[in-house]
Amino acid sequence: MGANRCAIVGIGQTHHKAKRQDVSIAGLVREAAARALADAELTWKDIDAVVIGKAPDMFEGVMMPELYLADALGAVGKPMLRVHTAGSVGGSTAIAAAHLVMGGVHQRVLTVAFEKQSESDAMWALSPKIPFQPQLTAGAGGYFAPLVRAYIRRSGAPDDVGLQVAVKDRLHALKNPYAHLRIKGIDRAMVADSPMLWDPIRYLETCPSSDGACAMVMTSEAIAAAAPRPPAWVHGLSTRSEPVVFAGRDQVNPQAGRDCARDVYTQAGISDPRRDLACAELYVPFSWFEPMWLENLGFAAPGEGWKLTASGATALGGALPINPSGGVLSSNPIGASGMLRFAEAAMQVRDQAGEHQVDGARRALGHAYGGGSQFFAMWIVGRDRP
Amino acid sequence: MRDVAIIAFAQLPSVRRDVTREEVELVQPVVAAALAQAHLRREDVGFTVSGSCDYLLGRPFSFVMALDAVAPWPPIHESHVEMDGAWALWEAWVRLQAGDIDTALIYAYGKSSLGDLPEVLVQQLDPYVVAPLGADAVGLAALQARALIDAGRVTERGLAELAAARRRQAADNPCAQRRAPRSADELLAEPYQVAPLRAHACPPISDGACAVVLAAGDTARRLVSSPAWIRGIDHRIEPHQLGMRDLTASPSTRLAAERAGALGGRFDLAELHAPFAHQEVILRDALGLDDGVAINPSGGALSANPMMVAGLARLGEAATRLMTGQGRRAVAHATSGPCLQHNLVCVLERDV
Amino acid sequence: MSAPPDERPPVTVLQAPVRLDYTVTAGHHLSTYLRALADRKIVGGRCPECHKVYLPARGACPTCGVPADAPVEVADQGTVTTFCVIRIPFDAAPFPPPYVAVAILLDGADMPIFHLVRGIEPDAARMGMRVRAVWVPDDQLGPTLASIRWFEATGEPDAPFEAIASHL
Amino acid sequence: MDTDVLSAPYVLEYTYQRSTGPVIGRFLTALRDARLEGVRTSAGKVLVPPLEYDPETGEATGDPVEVGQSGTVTTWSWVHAPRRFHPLDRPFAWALVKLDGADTAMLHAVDAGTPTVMATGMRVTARWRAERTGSIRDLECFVPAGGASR
Repeated sequence: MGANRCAIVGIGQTHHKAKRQDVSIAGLVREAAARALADAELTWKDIDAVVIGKAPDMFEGVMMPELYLADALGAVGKPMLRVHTAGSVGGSTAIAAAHLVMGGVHQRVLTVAFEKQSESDAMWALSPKIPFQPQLTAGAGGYFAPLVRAYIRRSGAPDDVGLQVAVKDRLHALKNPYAHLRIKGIDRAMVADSPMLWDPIRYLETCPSSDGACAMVMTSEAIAAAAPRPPAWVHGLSTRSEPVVFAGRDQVNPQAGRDCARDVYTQAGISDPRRDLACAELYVPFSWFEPMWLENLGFAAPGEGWKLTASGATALGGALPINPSGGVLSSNPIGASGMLRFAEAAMQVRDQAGEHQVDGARRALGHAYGGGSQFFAMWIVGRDRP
Repeated sequence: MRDVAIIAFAQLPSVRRDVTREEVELVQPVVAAALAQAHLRREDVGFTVSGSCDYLLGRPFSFVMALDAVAPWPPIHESHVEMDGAWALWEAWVRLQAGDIDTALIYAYGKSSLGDLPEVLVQQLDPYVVAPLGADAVGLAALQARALIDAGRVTERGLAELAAARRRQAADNPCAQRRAPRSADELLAEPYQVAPLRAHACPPISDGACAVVLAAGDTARRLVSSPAWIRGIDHRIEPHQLGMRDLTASPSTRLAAERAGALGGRFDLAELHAPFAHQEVILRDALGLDDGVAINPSGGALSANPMMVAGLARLGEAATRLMTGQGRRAVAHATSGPCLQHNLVCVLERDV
Repeated sequence: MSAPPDERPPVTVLQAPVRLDYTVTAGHHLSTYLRALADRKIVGGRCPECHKVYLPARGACPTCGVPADAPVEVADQGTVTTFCVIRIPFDAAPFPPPYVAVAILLDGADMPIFHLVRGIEPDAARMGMRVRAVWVPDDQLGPTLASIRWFEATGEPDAPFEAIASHL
Repeated sequence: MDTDVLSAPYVLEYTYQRSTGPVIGRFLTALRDARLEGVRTSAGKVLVPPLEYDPETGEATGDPVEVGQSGTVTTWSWVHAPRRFHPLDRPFAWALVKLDGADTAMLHAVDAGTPTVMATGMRVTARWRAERTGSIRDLECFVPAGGASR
């Protein structure tokens, strides 16, 4: 944490869809950024610096797109930074932006993250055939399915916990007007009957491929004092990374995730996250990752995460709602997915989440991960000034 | 602002093509050398951040394997920018301002030899109305050179003389790629690459890597005898389309210099990231540097231009010279994008 | 010079073909590993600090940061640590689905490699299963992991879960 | 070259489907009609090619404005050896061309035959492809005004 407090005073996102064919790349990022500015009641001129994040440039086929996007984000004459930390990038980008405020370098920072996956094909962009690199898996699912199997084996979880998460997050998405997948009549049978893709992961247990963007305006305490709506305050934030492979690596419950969580809890003065947090937005691209992350983040003891999910506690109305927005399972513009988690946490503590609001949420966790479960970014935001 | 200094810099000799080393093997030796110079163990680094670009290698997530070079175990506090490493250094400097950590490691690598760099750089341009023209970086830089010549601020001979001077300076830099001395007359006899630019006025294509260590306040003083203090650092971006800019000026460099406190002061040396010879003229003017300042004593980007590395290397080269007593005050600069679209300026100073 | 206005609907999508040519190099360590495969050998590198064996050898041990490249030959049989059954068609797929993609901890190595298991029903794949490499005929051997066609069950009893628990 | 090291060609190839949004889409549609359009900013400047957002203010740009088919070269460079992806397969000039009625210059190729024809300040005019699809390359190139047209 820094010497200066950081407030989130504006939040915006696009309507996430499989193909946002009505806008250019600039139009997409602009839509989220303009909404964040409007929420903050600030103009382009008010912004001191822009921090932008996205996943690989090959998704859109634009190398270092901050160069082309400088005009659309009102960044001309300002500092502009482009972050890329794989799937965690949306979180890492928000953290880099927050540090500009916390370090006292800038007063009003706009941060934006996006992906326009419909410009290409995610499967192609993630797994091009490169000489000397074996291609035995199939996209991200082929990488993560073995980890899910390992989790099930290790924890002894019944094999329907994944179905339950898939249904729950999609029910949450029905309350979120921005969500990509809004599946009417979603239920356990619909998920169970969907095709098995990467056994044990079924089609409806996976995230979609989306076009979308998310943006936030962060300011110093002095500027936040004039904000039109109550801000969310940063109570803790951090990143942790570990190697993608090494001998003896625990990929199911990675130490980087545990260390990152411990760091943000310490910063926020949280000793029992299950008690002290009202809700959490976790990066769950495959349903089984909810119980896995519940353990990794200390909401449940090792091997017990699935019990928390199975108890219903993680649904809206439960003791610890997880992904009230519908999560990554309902909207996945990859580069923006992490920032959407961070932004949803902030919306919750600003009492701004509409139908998917957790009543009286005072503190919430935003979480993102990427690479081979190796890059983690998290923040805790609160209604009260820390 | 908190006092932060560059306390170590290591780089690989730039080469046209390094086939034996993969990314991790480019980075591992420079990280090890920079940490050794800083008298730091890797587990003592507070924050690590790197700069690199997938398109140079043609594959997504290339930074993931390179991370092994720092052995991020136990897990580390880390970030990555898809930019020149100079911007990674800026992120680290910002991170150090928060006050809870005291050291940062920055590294950058670039292996341009795998693809056809001019073709790769086309992908950087507006994807709707510019990239489809296939406008390559040399062709665009040549537009800027012509504008400067038309404005009477440089001549083709002037560019050759500037390039010859950089080669003379590069002869003393074992990491430079173009070190063979050539006279301006010899250079002027080269054919045009894209007129008015001949090869000597364009950067070489390079593979390379470098690493820098930053430390704050007393930690910097404890670790090394002469830290190169960052007295100011800032960067600014311009409109993307060349037709919307005055190509003969660099207002973003000027503004960044103003914010970094680089205007009006005395400098012993300047390391300017000018991949094309004429860009040095534009940058010198934007920074208001007079004839008393040694420009690019390392040989600069005309002598070695590993993409995503060369900007960070300018900061490292300038700092190294201060730390070894070759000057007291320096300005370093990095650029990104076509024709100097995005510019970073850093003022460095050593204690007397 | 202007042509008459077009009857076609307004342009909303631009087809933007990109083609970039690269020459990919395998680097010294990966090349050594791949060339050994052409001789039906699996050769990795040991880290001088933690003594773990990596396949292929590494320019930097991921946990120690020093080159992990003291040559070590490992067995062409090992234990399945985890797997997934791929049931989705995919451009780069080696076979029509379903097929079994596995992580295999070869005897003598400290990290798994990824390959395929054939010759069993997908539903019969198990964590802990013992497998051995099925090499291509001599005239098809080359410096590529494709020199191993796939892995097949050895028929040995499964390894206990503890043997693979720290490799997941 | 280290002969121990394996190498192989690798082609990164894809046809991106770029949704253009209304402003760029209108420009490309005009190109298909062999017309050149820009947009007007709130300050009254005409940007060609059009941008969706004004770099000077960050605000969205306004109405389309048709501009002339001829203009003035503000700077240029000469390509002796065209690359495979260049607009022309014979030596040509890159140029920034400020079209009549525009306040900004547009990048394109000039088919001038020889560099001795080129000069900053010269007048050029558009040469269109016969088959047009809605792309910047529907404008094949510019040619020196009053000559060198095929």
